[in-house]
Amino acid sequence: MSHSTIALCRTPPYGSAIAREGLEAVLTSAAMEQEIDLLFLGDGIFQLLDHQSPEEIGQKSLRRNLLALPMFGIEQVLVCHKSLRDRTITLDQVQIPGVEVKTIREPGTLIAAYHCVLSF
Amino acid sequence: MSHSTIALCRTPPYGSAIAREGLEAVLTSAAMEQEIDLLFLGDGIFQLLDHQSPEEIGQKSLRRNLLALPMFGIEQVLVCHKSLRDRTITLDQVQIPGVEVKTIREPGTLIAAYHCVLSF
Amino acid sequence: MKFSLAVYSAPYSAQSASSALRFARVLLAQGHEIYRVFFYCDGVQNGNSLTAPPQDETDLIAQWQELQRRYHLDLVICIAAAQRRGVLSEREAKRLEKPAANLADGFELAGLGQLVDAVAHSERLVTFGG
Amino acid sequence: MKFSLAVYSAPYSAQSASSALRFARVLLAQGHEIYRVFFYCDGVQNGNSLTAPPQDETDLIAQWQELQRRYHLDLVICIAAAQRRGVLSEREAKRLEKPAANLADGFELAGLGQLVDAVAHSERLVTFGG
Amino acid sequence: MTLHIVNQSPFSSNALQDCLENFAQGDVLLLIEDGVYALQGEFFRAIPGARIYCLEVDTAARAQEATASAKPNVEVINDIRWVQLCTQHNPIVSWFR
Amino acid sequence: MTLHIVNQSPFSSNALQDCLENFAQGDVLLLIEDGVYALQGEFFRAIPGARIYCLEVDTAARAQEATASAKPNVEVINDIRWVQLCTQHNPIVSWFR
Repeated sequence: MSHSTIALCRTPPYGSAIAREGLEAVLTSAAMEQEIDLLFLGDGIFQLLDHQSPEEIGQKSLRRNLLALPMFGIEQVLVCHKSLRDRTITLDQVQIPGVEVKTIREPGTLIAAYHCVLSF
Repeated sequence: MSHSTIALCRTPPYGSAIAREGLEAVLTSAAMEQEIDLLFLGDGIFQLLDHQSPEEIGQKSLRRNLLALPMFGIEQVLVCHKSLRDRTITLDQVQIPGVEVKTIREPGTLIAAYHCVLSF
Repeated sequence: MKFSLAVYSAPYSAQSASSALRFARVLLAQGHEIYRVFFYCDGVQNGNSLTAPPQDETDLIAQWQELQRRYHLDLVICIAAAQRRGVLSEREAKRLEKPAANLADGFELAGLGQLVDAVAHSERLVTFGG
Repeated sequence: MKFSLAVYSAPYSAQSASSALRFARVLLAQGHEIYRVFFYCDGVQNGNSLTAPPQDETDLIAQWQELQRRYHLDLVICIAAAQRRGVLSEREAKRLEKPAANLADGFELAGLGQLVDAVAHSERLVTFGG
Repeated sequence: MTLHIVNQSPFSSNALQDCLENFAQGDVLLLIEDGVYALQGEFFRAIPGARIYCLEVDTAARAQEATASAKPNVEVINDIRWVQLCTQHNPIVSWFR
Repeated sequence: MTLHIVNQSPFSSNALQDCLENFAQGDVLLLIEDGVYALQGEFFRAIPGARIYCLEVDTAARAQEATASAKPNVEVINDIRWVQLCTQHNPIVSWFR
């Protein structure tokens, strides 16, 4: 794991640009065939919800970017168990077709095993 | 009180520019002889602490702006009692020479009596 | 009713810049008056003419300009906040010996007094920040 | 040791932009290497040449430029983030038919791939945001 | 009576909590932008009986429509009602950090 | 062992709390910028025994020197030690929102 990278997606979609710009960085990384794992935690969980309709606020759906993950070779995302629970969101609300959603109960131990952490 | 104004100072100094830019707006208002009251609440409380030394982070002391308040005719500031208590800060830590610091226990009722509220 | 808006957020970076524009549109459509829109803090970037979003994204600067032309809006950018953030008129660029200017048409630079004046002359002030 | 920095905050608006500069200075003074500084999100404003802080305030852009000249730093601004926020090179201004350019000397525009490359080639990545 | 407008997620920011600590009898709360994520939790116990609104476009953007309709004390409003709330109430306080 | 860097006030933002929920045995915490306001409260009970540092210049800027020296588990460090912490630990995680 000497050059393994994980991106922490902590911000909700739409209120600020950082969630979108974070995903763009992740997709670029995947497109360049660098292995990158994704951990959704905190309000980043909200990026995963289905039925987002941001057209009326003049934005494009961020979930569309997530639906593109398998095309970029990302077939698994990690989701923080406690973050889901704190927001009363169930695992079936955060599914992405073609992607395995794996819940993490000890995110600290997971993060410590990576060489590089990107934060968005 | 039909055109009375209050400024809510809620942000700590230095981490972002908003605390400074808020005080500049308040001083401009006072310089134009518009009555404006100041309520420090939340992390805005930290603006009032004595012995701030931001030279090494390349900023000017925000407390200096507060020391100028009497010169602009502002001789009283309001401070939220609960915000002080939550941060274990005592009233004697937030004194400004020439300015009466008045604690407020029901900020909501106070705010509702103003015509205009600025937020910084 | 006579409104003024205070906008503290940069376009694109925060949604509140676009919420302000939407609110302004609905206000005007409902027959209300906008005395002034005052751009302060990072909000001064709403008047940066070099902003170039991709074609399939909203161009907030162009939309403010359109609204300004249609309703003769008073769109004021705080001059001190703008200098610190690199938004300059031709005149300011010359005075500060900077190589270019980037203040968008329809916006004007002025002092904080214009915010104080807006507060004094409006029945409502709505702030957009974050 | 070989470091890269990722800077997400605009100068003046957030302290983290100035913390990044201070950290870079100490790194270099301690004999470490900076592979790249990548400016992303609002951090692209660190390369806005029209920034004109008052004379008694720190000019972060000038200080990055000075550090760049002295250590030949690779200061890269994300081109997509910069377009959305109005930071353009001469070439981009021409291509996008904008009236002026404001990319400061010493900085260059490039794609997000430069962040990915920095991650791959550095022993440490430190992010400055907020 | 004050109209309080909150645009930050209560899971990330203290803006909503600060707002509720400054809520007076008769005040009204409007959730916009990321503020609508407050619908995912139990944040309104401090202001029983208060009128709470959330903006339709922001609620839809964030897939919070079902959560909103499940809260009996929350009303989803369009932009025209937003303007009306601003004319009907004063002062207007924005909690954006 | 991870170096966690927090630059937001815990009274305004959930950054510190999120950080502490992602803290592993042996991890280290560095408070910078508005993060040093954590010294004004009791935020570190979740990580007993962990090494906690705060940056000298940011502590001085915010008049938090006395508070820092009153906390036995917190060490005030200069910028050179900051760089050293970054060389001694990996990965480095910034909590800035």
